[in-house]
Amino acid sequence: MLEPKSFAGGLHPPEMKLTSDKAIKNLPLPDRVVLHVSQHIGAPAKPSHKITDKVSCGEVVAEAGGYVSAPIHATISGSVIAVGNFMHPFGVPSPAIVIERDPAVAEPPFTSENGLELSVAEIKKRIQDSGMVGLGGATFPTHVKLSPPDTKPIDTVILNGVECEPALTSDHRLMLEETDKVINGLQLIMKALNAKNGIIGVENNKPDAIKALDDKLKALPNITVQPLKVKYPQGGEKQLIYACLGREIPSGSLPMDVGVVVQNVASAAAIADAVNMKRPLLERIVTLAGNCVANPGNYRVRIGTTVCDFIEMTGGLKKDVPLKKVIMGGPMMGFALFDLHIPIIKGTSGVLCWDSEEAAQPHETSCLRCGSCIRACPMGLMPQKMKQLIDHRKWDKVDEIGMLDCIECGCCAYACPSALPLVQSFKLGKKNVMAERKKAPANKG
Amino acid sequence: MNTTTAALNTPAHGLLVTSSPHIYSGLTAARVMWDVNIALVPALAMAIYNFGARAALVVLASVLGAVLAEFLIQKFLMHKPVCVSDGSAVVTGILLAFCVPAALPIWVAFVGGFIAIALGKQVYGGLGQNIFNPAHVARALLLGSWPVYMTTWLKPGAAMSTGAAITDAMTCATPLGIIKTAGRDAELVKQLSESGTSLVSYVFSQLQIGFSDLFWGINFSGSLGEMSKAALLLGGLYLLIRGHITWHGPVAMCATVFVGALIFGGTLEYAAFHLLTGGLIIGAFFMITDMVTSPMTGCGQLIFGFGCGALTLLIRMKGGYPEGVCYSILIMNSLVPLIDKFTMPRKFGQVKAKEAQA
Amino acid sequence: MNPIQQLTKGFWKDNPIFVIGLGLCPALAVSSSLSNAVGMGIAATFVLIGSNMMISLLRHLVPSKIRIPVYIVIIATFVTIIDKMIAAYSPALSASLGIFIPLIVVNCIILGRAEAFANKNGVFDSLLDAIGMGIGFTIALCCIAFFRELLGEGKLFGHAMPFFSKDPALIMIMAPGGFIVFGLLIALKRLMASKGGN
Amino acid sequence: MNDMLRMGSFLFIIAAVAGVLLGFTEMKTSPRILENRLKQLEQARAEVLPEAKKFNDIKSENPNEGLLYTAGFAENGDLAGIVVNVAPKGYAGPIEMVLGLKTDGSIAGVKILSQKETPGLGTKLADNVFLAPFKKLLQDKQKPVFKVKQDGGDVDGITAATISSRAFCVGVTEALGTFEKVREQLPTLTAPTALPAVPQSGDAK
Amino acid sequence: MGAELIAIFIVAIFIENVVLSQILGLCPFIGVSSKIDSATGMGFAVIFVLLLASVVTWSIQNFVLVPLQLEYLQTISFILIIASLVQFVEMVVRKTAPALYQSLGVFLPLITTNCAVLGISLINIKRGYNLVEAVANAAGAGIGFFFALLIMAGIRERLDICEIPESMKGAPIAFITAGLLATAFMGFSGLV
Amino acid sequence: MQILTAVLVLGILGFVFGAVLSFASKKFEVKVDPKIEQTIELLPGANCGGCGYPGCAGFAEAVVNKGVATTLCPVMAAENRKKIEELLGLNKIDKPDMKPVVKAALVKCNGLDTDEYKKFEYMGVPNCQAAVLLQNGPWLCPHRCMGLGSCVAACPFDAIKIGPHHLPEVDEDKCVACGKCVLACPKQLIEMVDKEKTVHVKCNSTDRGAETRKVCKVGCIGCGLCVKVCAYDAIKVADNLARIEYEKCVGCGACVVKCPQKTIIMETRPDFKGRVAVIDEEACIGCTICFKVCKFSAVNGGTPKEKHSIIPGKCVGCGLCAEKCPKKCIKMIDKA
Ligand SMILES: Cc1cc2nc3c(=O)[nH]c(=O)nc-3n(C[C@H](O)[C@H](O)[C@H](O)COP(=O)(O)O)c2cc1C
Ligand SMILES: Cc1cc2nc3c(=O)[nH]c(=O)nc-3n(C[C@H](O)[C@H](O)[C@H](O)COP(=O)(O)O)c2cc1C
Ligand SMILES: Cc1cc2nc3c(=O)[nH]c(=O)nc-3n(C[C@H](O)[C@H](O)[C@H](O)COP(=O)(O)O)c2cc1C
Ligand SMILES: Cc1cc2nc3c(=O)[nH]c(=O)nc-3n(C[C@H](O)[C@H](O)[C@H](O)CO)c2cc1C
Ligand code: SF4
Ligand code: SF4
Ligand code: SF4
Ligand code: SF4
Ligand code: FES
Repeated sequence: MLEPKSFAGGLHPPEMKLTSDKAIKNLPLPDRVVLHVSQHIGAPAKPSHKITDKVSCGEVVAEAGGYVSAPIHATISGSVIAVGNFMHPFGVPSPAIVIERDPAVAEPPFTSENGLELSVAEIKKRIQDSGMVGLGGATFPTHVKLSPPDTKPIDTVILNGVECEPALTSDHRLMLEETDKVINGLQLIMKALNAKNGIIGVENNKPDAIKALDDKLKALPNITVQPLKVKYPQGGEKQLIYACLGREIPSGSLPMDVGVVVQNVASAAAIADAVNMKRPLLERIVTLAGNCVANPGNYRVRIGTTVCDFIEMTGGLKKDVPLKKVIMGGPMMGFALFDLHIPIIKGTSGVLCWDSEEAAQPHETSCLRCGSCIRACPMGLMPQKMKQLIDHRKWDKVDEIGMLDCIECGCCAYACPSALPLVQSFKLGKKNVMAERKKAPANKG
Repeated sequence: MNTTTAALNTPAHGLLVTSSPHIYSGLTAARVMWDVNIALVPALAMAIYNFGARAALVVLASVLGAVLAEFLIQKFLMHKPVCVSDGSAVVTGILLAFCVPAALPIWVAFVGGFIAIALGKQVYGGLGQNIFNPAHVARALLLGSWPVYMTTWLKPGAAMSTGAAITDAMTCATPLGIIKTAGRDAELVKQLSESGTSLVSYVFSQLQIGFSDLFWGINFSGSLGEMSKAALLLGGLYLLIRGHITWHGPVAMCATVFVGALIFGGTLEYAAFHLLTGGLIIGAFFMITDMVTSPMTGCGQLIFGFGCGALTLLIRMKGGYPEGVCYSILIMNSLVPLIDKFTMPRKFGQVKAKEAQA
Repeated sequence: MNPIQQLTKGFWKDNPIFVIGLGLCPALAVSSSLSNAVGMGIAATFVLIGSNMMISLLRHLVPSKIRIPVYIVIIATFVTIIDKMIAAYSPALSASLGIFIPLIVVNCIILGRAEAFANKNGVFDSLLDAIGMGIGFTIALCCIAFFRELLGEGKLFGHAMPFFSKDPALIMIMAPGGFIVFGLLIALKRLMASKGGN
Repeated sequence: MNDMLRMGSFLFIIAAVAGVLLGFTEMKTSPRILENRLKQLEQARAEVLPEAKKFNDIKSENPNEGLLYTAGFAENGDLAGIVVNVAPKGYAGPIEMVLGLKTDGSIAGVKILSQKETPGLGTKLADNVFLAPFKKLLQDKQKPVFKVKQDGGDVDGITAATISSRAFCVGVTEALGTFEKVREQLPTLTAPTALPAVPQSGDAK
Repeated sequence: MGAELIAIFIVAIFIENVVLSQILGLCPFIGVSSKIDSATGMGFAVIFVLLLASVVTWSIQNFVLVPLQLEYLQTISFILIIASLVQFVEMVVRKTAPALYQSLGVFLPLITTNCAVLGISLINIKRGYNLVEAVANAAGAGIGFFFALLIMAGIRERLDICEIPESMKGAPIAFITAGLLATAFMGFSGLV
Repeated sequence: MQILTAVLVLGILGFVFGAVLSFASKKFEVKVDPKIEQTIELLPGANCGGCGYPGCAGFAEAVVNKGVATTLCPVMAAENRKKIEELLGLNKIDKPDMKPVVKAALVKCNGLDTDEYKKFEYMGVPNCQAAVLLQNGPWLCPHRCMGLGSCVAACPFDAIKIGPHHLPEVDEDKCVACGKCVLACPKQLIEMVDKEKTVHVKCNSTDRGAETRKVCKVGCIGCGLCVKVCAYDAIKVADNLARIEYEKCVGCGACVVKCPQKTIIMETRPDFKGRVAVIDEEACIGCTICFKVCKFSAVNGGTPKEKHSIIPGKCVGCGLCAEKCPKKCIKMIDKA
C-alpha cells in the first residue's frame, strides 16, 4: 500500500519549500494581541469582557455564538484595552478584543493526563471548550465535525498531512518534531468518532515525515501512512479522500456522507493538547517565508499577534528588499493583505512576504479556449465556460454546470495562459448562485 | 498599534493585492503563439528551399496583411489596446501562406492575410472569440474568389521572382490533383486496372517521385508549407513537447484518414499516399490544434479529429476538390460548439450524486 | 406623420431589410447583380402597392379569423400577375430571377406591411407606405448588389469597371458573398446610426 | 356551421375574383410568353444550324427516352441537318448544350444552354474565350480530334478549367455519336407542315 | 433508380443546402437559431412540413393544374394549400397530441411563410421530378435545413457569451457566420 | 372558358379551405389563456419568426407568461403594441414616457478617489461585488462606492454612467426607477428618491465620526449640525449617519451650508453657498409673523407695526419666514 496515489486533474506548481529544514521556533509572547470574534466558519463569538478587565491567558474572552461556533480565549495574560472594530484579515473592519500583556502575570500551568482514557463525551466537551477549529485553513469548528448524526457512521479518519500548498512547511515540521502528539491526536479523534481506521496522508516530497510516522505507527495496525503523489491540491479534502480510499464525495455532500472525517495534522496535535491538558487553542505554527524576510522559518506564535509584530519578533524584514506583496496562507489559496496591522488568526498557516519579482503579475488577455484550465481542474469543471457565463451574469447556467462544486483551489487560474481572474470570478459566481438559489428554492429540486 | 520597522511602514496602497492564486505557470498567450511560429520555421525553410525567394515573399505578404488588419481594426475600429505583439496574427499569416501555392500573386496573398484577420477573427471580437479557423476562412474565400491562382502550382526549383509571368512550363499538378483527375477518367482507370498498376504508382510515375519525396517534401508541387512532412512533424513534435497541443486531434485525424483510406482504397500504399499528401499533416498538427477553434476536452478533440479526417477523405475520394483538409476543418469548426456541449468533462462527484438520489 | 415622412421612412430609417430584417431570401439570392436587384425591387414594389391598397380597401370587410388566407390570396394574385408580366416582357430577367418572383408571396415584408399598416390605414397612406417600403427594399437590394457585382464581377449594371474587372473575387457573387456583404452592411448601418445618435 | 359557410364563401369570393384577374392576365400574357419561349428555342436552333428554317422533333419509340434529336429543314424542305441536345457532366453539374450537325456530319454550331460551372472559370465555356477558338478550329481543320490539347486532341482547353473543357469535348463526341446512330434514318425524314408545339420547361431534362 | 434518388437526397442536404446554397428560408434560419432547443424543434417541424407540402403540391400540380391547363395558378394555389394545410395540422396536433405540439407543433405556423417550403415545392415541379424524387428532394432539403439550423444554433449559443463587438452583435455576426458556413459547405460541391 | 375554370378551381379551393379551417378551429379548439388569445389577435399573424419565437402564438405566450418585451416583433403596428401592453398592464417599464416616473436612483457616496483613500490598486474582475470579495474592495472607507459599475451593467435603460471620480452618475431623465441598480450594488448605496428633491446626504457610512474622518474627507461624521439647522425637522442622525426624510425636506439648503464635511450637497447647484432672507422694508407691515416663525431668532423686531429686519449672522436661509409672510415681502437671495 505504499505506491503514491492521486486524483484526476490538478497540477504541480513549483514547491518553493525552502523552510522545510527550519525547526519550529517558539516566539516570545507579544505585547498585544487582537482577537477577532470571527475566526471560524459559523456564528461569531460573543465578547464577554469590557475594557480594562483583567484576563489571564486561556481565559474565555468571547463565548461561542451558537452550536456551529467556537469560543475565543485570551492568548496572553493582561488587560483588555479595546473592544471594537479592527481590521480583519479579510479586509473588513470587524469586532475584536484587544489585550495588552501584563508581564507580571505568569502563564498558568497545564497538567497532563491520558486523554484516551476519557469518555467520548468528555473528549468532545474538552475539544469544544478549547475553541478548536480546523487548522488546515477552513476553520470549521472541530466539535461539530466530530459529532456526525447517528445515521452517518464514520469508519475512517484521515489526517491531512499533505501540505500541498507551495512554500508552506509548518505541517511538515510538526509531523517531524511532534510525531507522537499527531498520532495521539488521531487516536483521540478516532475514539471520539468510534472510527476503526486511521490514515495519515502525506505527499511523497516529505519522505522524512513519512518515515518518522511509519516508525511510530508500527505498533498501531489500524493506522497507516499513505504516501501520495506530489500534486496540488492533493490536500483538498475531496481529493485526499479519493486518493486514500477511492471514495468520491458526491457533489454537494460532506466527507461524512462517505464515512470519513478529515482533519489537519496540526488540528490533531492541538486536539491532543486540548484533551490531554485541557489547554485551549492559544497558538499555532506559522510558516514565514519570502524573499523579503530576514529569517524565514516555522514559528509557534500566539493567535492574535499582529503580522507586523510577528515579523518583527522573527527578526524583521530585509532592509534592502522592498516589500511588494504580503500573503496570508499559501500562494495558491492565501489572500493578499494590504495592511500588516492585522492579527494572525486560528486559520493562518503562513505569512509570505514577497518582493516585486515574486509578486510579478501577468497581464490579463482574452481567453484562448486552450483548455488548460479544464485539464487542471481537480473537480472536473469547465472554468472557461463558467467565467464566460459569470461575465454575462447567467447565474442559472453556471449553477447547472457546477459552480458550487468549485473548491477555489486556483489550479485553473494558475494554468491559464491568459491570466484571467478565474478564481475571483468564481467567488463572485458562487455568491450569486447561492443568492439565486435562495431566491428560488422551488427550482432546486 | 505601533510599528516596529520602517519597512513595515510602507504606504498602505503600496502593497499589491490580488485574488488568489498568487503564482502563475508563466505561460502566456504570446508565448504560446511565438512558440507556434518557431515550430513553423522548419517548414518555412523547406518552402524556401523548394520555391526560393518567392516563398518568402508570399509568406511576408500574407503576414503583413494579417498584422496590418489586426493593427488597423484594433486601433481604429475597436479602439482597443493593440496586441499585435502576441504573435497570433503572425501565426495566422504564416499558416495561410503555407496553404497557398507559391505562384499566388503577392497581392492575393496580402488580401488573404487581411481577410483572415478581418473576417475570420476580428469580426468576432479578436483573439479567442472566433468560430472558424481564420487562416482557413481566408483560404476558402481565396479559393472561391480566385480559383485559377489558387490552383496554379509552381514546379519546385522553377525560380520565380515577383514580376515574372507564369508559363505552363513552370507549373505542374499536385499528387492529389493527378489522382483526382485520373480517378475521374473512366478510360484511364480501366487501362490502369488492366495493366495492373495502381493509381498511386500511376501518380508516382507521372511525377517521377516516390514515398520518400513525399515525406521530405521535394521534387513535387503543392502548397508552400505543406510539402515537407518531415519539417512539419518536427514542428509538431516541438509543440507537443512544449505542451501547447495534445495528441488527441492529430492522432485521431491521421488515424482516421489512414484507416479510412485503407478500408475504402484497399491497399496500404493508397493509405500511406493519403497520409503523406496534401495538407493532412499541417492540418493535423497546426490547424485542428488551434485551441480557439477546436473542442476543449480531449474527448472532444478526438471526435473533432475523427470528423476532420473523415470529411477530408470523403472530399478527396468523392468530392469535387482534390484536397479536403481546409473544408473539413471549417465544417468541423462549425460543429465545435455542439461537440463541446456533448463532451463536458465529468464533474467530480457527479455520477455518485445521481446514484445517491436513485 | 405627414405624407412625405410616410413615404420616406422606409428608405433608410425603417428600411425593411436592414432594420427590420425580414424578407431576406430574395435580398440575398438575387442581389448578385444590380439589374437583378432593380428588377426584383420593382416586382416587389408592384406587389406591395397592389396588395397594400387592396387590403386597405377591404380592411373593414374581412373577417379577422381568415384574414391571413385572404391576404395570401390577394398577394399571390399580384405576384402571379407580375410574374407573368416579367415573363412576357423581359424573359431574360425572368430567367435570372427564377423562382424568387413567386417567392415574393411568402416574403414577410409584404405580409408584414399588410398586417401592420394597410390593415389599419386608409388607401392613400397605404399607397405611400407601400411605395416607401418598396423603394427601401430596392435601395437595400441595390446596396448589396453594388458591392457584390463590383467586387465579384468587376461590373456595374453589366458594364465592366476599370481596376475591378481585372481579377474580381468570384466568391462575392456566390452565396457566401451575399451573406458576408449583408452582414457587414448591417453592421455598418448600425455603426452609422450609433455615430449619428451621439 | 353558419360561421363555416360565411368564411368559406368569403374566401370563395376573394379567390374567385383572384381567379378572374389571373385568368385575364394569363390570357393577355400567355401568347407573348409562348412566343418568347419559341423565339428562344428558335434562336438557339437557328444559331447552331443556320441553314434550317423548319424543325421536326424526333422522339424515340421508347416513350421513356423522350426527345432524340430535332431535324432541321431548309426553306425548300430539304434536310439541312440535325440539332442534338446533350448534357455531359462538368465540374459542378451537367452542362446542357445544343449542337447543330450538317447532313455530312460536320458541326454547324454549338451553344451552351445552361451550366453550373464556377462563375468566371468554367463558365468561360459559353464565352468567346473558348468558343471562338473552337469555331475557328472547326473551320480550319477537316477532321479535328475533339479532345483537349493536354489529352492529345485539338481543342484549346480553358486554362485551369480542364474538367469543364473535357466535359465539353465529351458532349461533342456524344452528339457526333448520335448522328452516326441516326445517319441512316435521315433521308427518310420530311419537313413538318406546321410549327411544332412548344416544349414545356420541364422537358429540357 | 435507387442511386439517383440517393443522389437527389444527398445533393439536397449538402451541396444544394436550402439555406446555405439556395438561400431559402433565411428568416427562420436567423430568427429561430439562437437556442439549440428551439432549433431542434423547428428543424423537425420543417422536415415534416416540407414532406407534406411537396406531396400535396406535386399532386395538385399533376392531378389538377396540368389537366385543366391552369399551370399559371401554381403560385396561388400552392401557397393557399400549404398555408391551410399547415394551419390545419397545427390545430389537429395541438388538440390530439399536446406533448408533440409543445416540442414541434408550436413551430408549425412559422413555417407557412417560410419560403423554403414554397421554394422547394416549386423547384420540384420545375425540375420535373416524379413524386418519389420530389419526396427525396424535400426530405433532403428539410434535413439540410435542420443541419444548418442546428449548427447555427450551436454557434450562436457560444457567441452569446463571447465578447462580440457591439456593432456586430446579433444579425450581422449571424450573417457573417452563415456566410463562412456557406463557404465551408462549398467543400461538398462536386460530391456524388 | 379559361377564366371560368380558373375562377371555379380557385373559388372551390378557397371555399373548402375557409370552411375546413373554421370547422377545424371549432372542432380542435384548445383552451388557452384568454390573454394569450387576445395577444395573438393583436399580433400581426405573419408568423415570420423575426421575434425569435416559434411564430406569433409562441411569441404571444412568451409575452404573456414570461414578460418578454413586445418590441421584439419587428412588424407589429405601434398601436397594437400599445394595446397589448395595456392588456397586460406592462407599460410601466417598457415605455418610460408613458407614465411619469417621479423617482430616480440616488447614489449615496461622494468619496474622493485620490491615492490616500485607497488601500491598494484594484486589479481583477471589473465588478463591484467581486471587488468587495477581495479584501473588501480597494478603498479605505468600507462603505465607499467601488466605482466599478455593477449598477451600470444592471441598468437596462443606460441611465447610469461611471463619472470621472469612480462614482456613478445617474441621468435622471433616463432613469425609470426600476430598482435594478439597487439590487446590484453590493454596498447598498443606491436609493430611490423623488426626482425633484435636490438636497442629498451623499454618504452611507455608519462608522463613528472619528473612523470616517480617517478614511474619507467628505463622509458623514454624524455631528448633527444639519439636524440643528433644519427648520423643517427633515433630517435625522442615527447610527452616525444623517438621513433626510424627503417628505419633509423642502430643499432650502440650510444643511448643505452647515455640513462641515460637505457631505450634504445640493444636486443642481454644486456651487451653492446658502441663502439669506431679505425683507423689503417698504412692504413690511410689521406683522411679527416672521419673527414668530423663525426658529433661529434671526429676525429683529417683535413689536407689532415695527418693520422687521434680518440678523445676517443668524439667518440659515431656511425660507420659513418668506413662506409665511402674508405680504410676501421677504425674499430669499443667494449668498455670493
Ligand atoms: C484546494 C485545497 C487544498 C487544501 N490543501 C490542504 C493541505 O495541504 N493541508 C491541509 O491540511 N488542508 C488542506 N486543505 C483543507 C482540507 O480540505 C480540509 O479542510 C482540512 O484538511 C480539514 O482539516 P481541518 O478541519 O483540521 O482543517 C485544502 C483545501 C482545499 C480546498
Ligand atoms: C455548512 C457546513 C456544515 C458542515 N457540516 C459538517 C458536518 O456536519 N460534519 C463534518 O464532518 N464536517 C462538516 N463541515 C465541514 C466540511 O466537511 C469541511 O471540513 C470544511 O468545509 C472545510 O473543508 P475544506 O477546507 O476542504 O473546504 C461542514 C462545513 C460547512 C461549511
Ligand atoms: C473553386 C474552384 C472552382 C473550380 N471550378 C472549375 C470549373 O468550373 N471548371 C473546371 O474545369 N475546373 C474547375 N476547378 C478545378 C481546378 O481549376 C482544377 O485545377 C482544374 O480543372 C484542373 O485542370 P488543369 O489541368 O487545367 O489544371 C475549380 C477549382 C476550384 C478550386
Ligand atoms: C497550436 C496552434 C495552432 C494554431 N493554428 C492556427 C490556424 O490554423 N489558423 C490560424 O489562423 N491561427 C492559428 N493559430 C493562432 C491563433 O490561435 C488564431 O489566430 C486564433 O484562431 C485567433 O483567434 C494557432 C495557434 C496555436 C497555438
Ligand atoms: S478554482 Fe474551481 S474551477 Fe478552478 S480549478 Fe479549482 S475547482 Fe476547478
Ligand atoms: S486556461 Fe485561460 S485561456 Fe485557457 S481556456 Fe481556460 S480560461 Fe481560457
Ligand atoms: S437601474 Fe433602474 S433605477 Fe437604477 S438608474 Fe437605471 S433605471 Fe434608474
Ligand atoms: S453604486 Fe454600488 S454598484 Fe454602483 S459603482 Fe458604486 S458600489 Fe458599484
Ligand atoms: S424571405 Fe425567405 S424565409 Fe423570409
